[in-house]
Amino acid sequence: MFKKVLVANRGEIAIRVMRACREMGMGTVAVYSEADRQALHLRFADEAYLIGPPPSAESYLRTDKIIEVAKSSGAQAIHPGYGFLAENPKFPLACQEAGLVFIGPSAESIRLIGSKLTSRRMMTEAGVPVVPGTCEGVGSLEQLGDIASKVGFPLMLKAATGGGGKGLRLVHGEEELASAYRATRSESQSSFGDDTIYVEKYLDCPRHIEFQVLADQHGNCIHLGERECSIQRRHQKIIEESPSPMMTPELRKKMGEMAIRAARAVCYYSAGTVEFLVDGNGDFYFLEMNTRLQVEHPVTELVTGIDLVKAQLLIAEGKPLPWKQEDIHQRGAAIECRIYAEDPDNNFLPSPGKILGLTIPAGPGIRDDGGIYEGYEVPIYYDPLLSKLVAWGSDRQEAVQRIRRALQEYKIVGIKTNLPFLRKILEHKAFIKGEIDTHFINRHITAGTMEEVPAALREVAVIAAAIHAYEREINRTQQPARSSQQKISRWKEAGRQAFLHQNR
Amino acid sequence: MFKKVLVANRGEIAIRVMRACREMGMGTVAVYSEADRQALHLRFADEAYLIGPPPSAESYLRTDKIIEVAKSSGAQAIHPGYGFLAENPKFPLACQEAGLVFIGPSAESIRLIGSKLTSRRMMTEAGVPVVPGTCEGVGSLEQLGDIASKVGFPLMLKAATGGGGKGLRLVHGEEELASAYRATRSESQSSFGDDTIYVEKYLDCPRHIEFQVLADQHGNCIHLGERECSIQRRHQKIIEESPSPMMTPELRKKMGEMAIRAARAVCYYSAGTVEFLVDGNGDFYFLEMNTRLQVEHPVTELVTGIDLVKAQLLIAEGKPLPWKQEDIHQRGAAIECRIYAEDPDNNFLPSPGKILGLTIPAGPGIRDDGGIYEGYEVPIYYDPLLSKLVAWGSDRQEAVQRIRRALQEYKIVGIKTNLPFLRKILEHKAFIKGEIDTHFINRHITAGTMEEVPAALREVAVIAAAIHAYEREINRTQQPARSSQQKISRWKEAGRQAFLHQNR
Amino acid sequence: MIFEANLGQERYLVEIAREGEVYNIKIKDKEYVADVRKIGEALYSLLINNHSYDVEIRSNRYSHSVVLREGCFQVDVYSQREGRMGVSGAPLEMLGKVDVCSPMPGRVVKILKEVDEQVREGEGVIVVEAMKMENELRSPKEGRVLEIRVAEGKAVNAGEVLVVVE
Amino acid sequence: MIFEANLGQERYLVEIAREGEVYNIKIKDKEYVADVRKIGEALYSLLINNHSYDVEIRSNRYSHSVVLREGCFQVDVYSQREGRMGVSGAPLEMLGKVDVCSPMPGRVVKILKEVDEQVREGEGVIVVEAMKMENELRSPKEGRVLEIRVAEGKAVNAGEVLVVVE
Repeated sequence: MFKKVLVANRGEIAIRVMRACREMGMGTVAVYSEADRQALHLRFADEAYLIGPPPSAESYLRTDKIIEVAKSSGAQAIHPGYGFLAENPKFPLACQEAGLVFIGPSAESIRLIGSKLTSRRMMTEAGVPVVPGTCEGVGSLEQLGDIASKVGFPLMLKAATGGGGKGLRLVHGEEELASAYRATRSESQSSFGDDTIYVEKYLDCPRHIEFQVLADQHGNCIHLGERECSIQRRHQKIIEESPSPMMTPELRKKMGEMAIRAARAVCYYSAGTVEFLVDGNGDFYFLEMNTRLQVEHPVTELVTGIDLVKAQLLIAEGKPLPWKQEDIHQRGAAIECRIYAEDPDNNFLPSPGKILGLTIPAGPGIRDDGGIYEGYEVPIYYDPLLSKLVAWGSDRQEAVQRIRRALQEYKIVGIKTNLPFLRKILEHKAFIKGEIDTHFINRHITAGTMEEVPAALREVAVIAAAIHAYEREINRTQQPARSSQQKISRWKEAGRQAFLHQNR
Repeated sequence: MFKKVLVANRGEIAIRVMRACREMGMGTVAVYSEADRQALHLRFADEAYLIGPPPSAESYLRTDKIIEVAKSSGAQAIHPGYGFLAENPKFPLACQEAGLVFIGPSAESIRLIGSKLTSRRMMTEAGVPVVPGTCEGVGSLEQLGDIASKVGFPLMLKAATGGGGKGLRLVHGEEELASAYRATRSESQSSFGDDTIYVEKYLDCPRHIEFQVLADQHGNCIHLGERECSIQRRHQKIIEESPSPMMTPELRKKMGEMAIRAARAVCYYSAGTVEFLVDGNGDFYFLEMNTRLQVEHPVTELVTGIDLVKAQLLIAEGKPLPWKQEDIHQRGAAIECRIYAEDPDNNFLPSPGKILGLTIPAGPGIRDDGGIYEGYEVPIYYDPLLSKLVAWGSDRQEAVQRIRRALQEYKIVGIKTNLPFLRKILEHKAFIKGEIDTHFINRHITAGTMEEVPAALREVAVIAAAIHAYEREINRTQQPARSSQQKISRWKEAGRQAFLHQNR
Repeated sequence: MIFEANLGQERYLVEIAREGEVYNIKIKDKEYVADVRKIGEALYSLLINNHSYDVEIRSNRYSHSVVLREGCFQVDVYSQREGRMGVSGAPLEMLGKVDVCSPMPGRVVKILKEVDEQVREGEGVIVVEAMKMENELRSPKEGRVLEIRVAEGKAVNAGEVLVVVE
Repeated sequence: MIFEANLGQERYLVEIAREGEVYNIKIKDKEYVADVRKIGEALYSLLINNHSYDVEIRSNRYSHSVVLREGCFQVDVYSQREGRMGVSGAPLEMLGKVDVCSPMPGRVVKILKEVDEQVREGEGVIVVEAMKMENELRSPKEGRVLEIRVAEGKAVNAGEVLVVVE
């Protein structure tokens, strides 16, 4: 068993990983940037080392410094979390050279999967259905025309080395083809340093369904069922659930087998995720594989009862998987909401700043994986994910009821968050019925969070604001006469504090 | 379905019940005493009504006021939580008269079970083994002598109408019999207004194992497995778990059947708990039945996946149980720790006061059912239970590891709590092995929490205290020169606040 | 004391009197009794006619941001005197020059318009990166770019004026 | 600056110097570097030689209560001057009269001793009820009850002297 593990990440996922380490009796080492001296992951760890200035390129992406800290602190293994170095094939190699264990798959698996054309080819060879399109780079506009006439419109042009919603374009018809070809290649070159692009058929309103796989270094591989991640905004998942409301046992068996086949095709070990798009006919297509722990892994944990980070640790230690496929059972349903520091009433602009008040929901069926605390200042340099709220219920209805209840309890005072936006989605009839696909938000949800509120509640808001104004008015007129001896009502104190706040 | 439910309780259990109501779409009505204007259960509810001064006899025990509030607010049903009016047979009758539904069993079931002699007789008739002893009141000292010679020493003298650890005495031998007889009768008279006492054999180091039952108003009754509650201090449970580490499937089946038989014997419906003592031979004896939701119900919820409060609501609405016995499956293991405002380093004296800082643990497998918040002042009038921390794991080992991890994360600043004492129990080898009985704490755990700490940690404490003293010293000598323009270091600010705090 | 409050398109007249810890409120001819306690920084427990609300309130001059369990409300409140003086109503600044400010600290990634260029209402004028996201800031009105105060790559503070539209 | 600290039976000499945000500490010939941030009321984040501790510290004159994840420590700290003056060591008050104080607000349920009665160390002298619990308060030393300042049934505050033992 590892005695000490370095977590090369920050925020909620660093804490998530450290919790698993601590439960298993392993020491934890944090790394932090100058912006993160007061971050929760540092406070949470047994040891913490400064690795550089705030920008991630100078700190959380500095392979050399992180490995240096691991060695000097005596850590035996490094967990990369997600993001940052998690899917960089050079990082496991550097760990290996330094005699450290990388908690994740092999560099080779990451490399194979990281190249979209290679992985499309390998999946096709392995018999895993991929989204129809090309498995080679498009050589010229003429060639693209030929391909387009076979694939049909609408189609997607994608950068072969792309990711994160960059370097892709939807083409509706022949007339858009030439300009999209040029634009995608140029964006691909400038974003990823490679102008290879390829073609995929555009699936209309697909569902995003992914399978969690676990594989050890001895050739054992199982899947832990699916997650549905169709609720996305700008290609960003915000609500995920397991099981998918559209799943049948037969389809699960078929897709699960394909997910295992995909993992085996790249000799995968550790926890990984195989993403599929599913169309209206129930046909599914391999989209990509994520060679790391996913943000949304908790919904699978709640439904299967398996701690995925502990599984990663076991696998990295070279132990065989303690489960066979028949040991995996889904129980009930789980839903996760990602809570971001962003303003849904103002075009979802990021909202860093100090958290003045924090009430985290709790009680039956609720799990919160967070990285913040009251008094914490959310820095401007990193991803705006504050926390993940997850609910388990004996069925989907109860999970939805619980997460709605919990979203009402959640209070983050001082910065703007997407909580009201999440509430709105969770209250939508189509969501409650499970009628979701990747266009759900565009189709059903408007950004503003104020409309459709009962008149009585609006009056409450007006009364609260008016009382606040009343006290400030009283306070202002009485100010000259105020002395420290005077008894100040609680509200007046409040008014004054609010006043001080705006003048800061 | 009820549209609105009044919760006749406070603290964590009131919030627990309201969470279930809210998830089911029911409105919630709180009642509160003058000491509880800022209590969390009031903030949590949709509506809140003042029912009297701080002492419970003038507020939370005022049946008349509570029923008046229920009627005027339009609530259709009342949930009593535990404690207060939960096991008072007059309360369901009063509800009935007022046209309100009592969320719990019938008045008659409560009455039958509330009398220890009656319930011992009924259980014996139903074939449920009771702790050997008498089922009639002891008429005289002479009669007691005869009984004692049959039952054997040590034995327990108990008040027939007793409860809560009062009105009972352990008698080791004949020489103690006379004085114990007089003392128990007199205490029983003064505490419960009735001097009837009876005899029970004293079981040496038994385990406390209880079964959760659910019964509807249509004659269906199932059990949800056991909880082990052997970790007690002064007859007060502090750590509970499910399943019991000593349980076998055969014994579970046998005891579960007896629990159902016990519930049927008193025509029970709603959620209830049948408590047994189990001796070293695996023989078990009915101890008593609790005709309400138990403090420790969450461990059963985590293991079975069933929400007991929602089940109570369904049953109270007259619906049939949606589960048969074969639908109930235990999965993994759960452990609960009760977090009290009391000082383990000072004879467990209660520690009311203001909560200056609060960090509630979260993450995988952790559930917190609490009734406090940062800034809340724990009042002196009520039970010192602040919160219940519960952990689920795929097996007992993981549940223990998780709750230990969570206990380390729990921070309650400003008042003393039993957190260090709980940590100590959870780290004890005998506990980890599951070798527990009701004498565990007396045998293994000393109250003080300071001993056996590694020297390095002691040095950390010394360094922290010395830096604190250093800053106060610097601060004190520089005080005359201080001006508002001066930049004050974070620590100095801290020092000054601490200084202000002690002078308050 | 009488206040005028605006919430969205609605206008309210609110009359408030305090007796001890209790406020008596008249609004649209309905009467309310409110009991208020401060629970934390900007957080209050309100009992209004025995209905319980946990409310977060933050104010900036007239503008109050009120957060209830059900959502966030922007309420502008003016004392009667201010109300009569016409401070309320359509924001005055919309009529002349408008500043496009950065709502958060970040870094300018791209400037989308040049000085003197025409912009439509809601059209993007500048892109600021913060928290790993590129955020397009838009012109709140139709007009002409009068001034660009920053350069691409520059770090900006929250509230800093980036572009002026006329 | 040099301090003397007592933790349980152990005595420490601690030398502290601050450079900016960092403290250099010598204790038992070992050297530590500590970086300290205030996180909340009485809550600090300490990095001591890169080990991370969340520490709650509360002080009352010499007495410091330090809460770490692993437990709670009572540390008495004296500046060198105070240390030399013999403030540390066995509590002086144990030698003369001792007050039995109520550690919490509550109500006196029972007085177990009379004036002039002898008490052993650790023997209960009075019972105070708080939070539904009856709590026996004990004499911290052997001696004689000198004074009883309260009556049964009376409400008492935290810190109030209930009984004096000599």
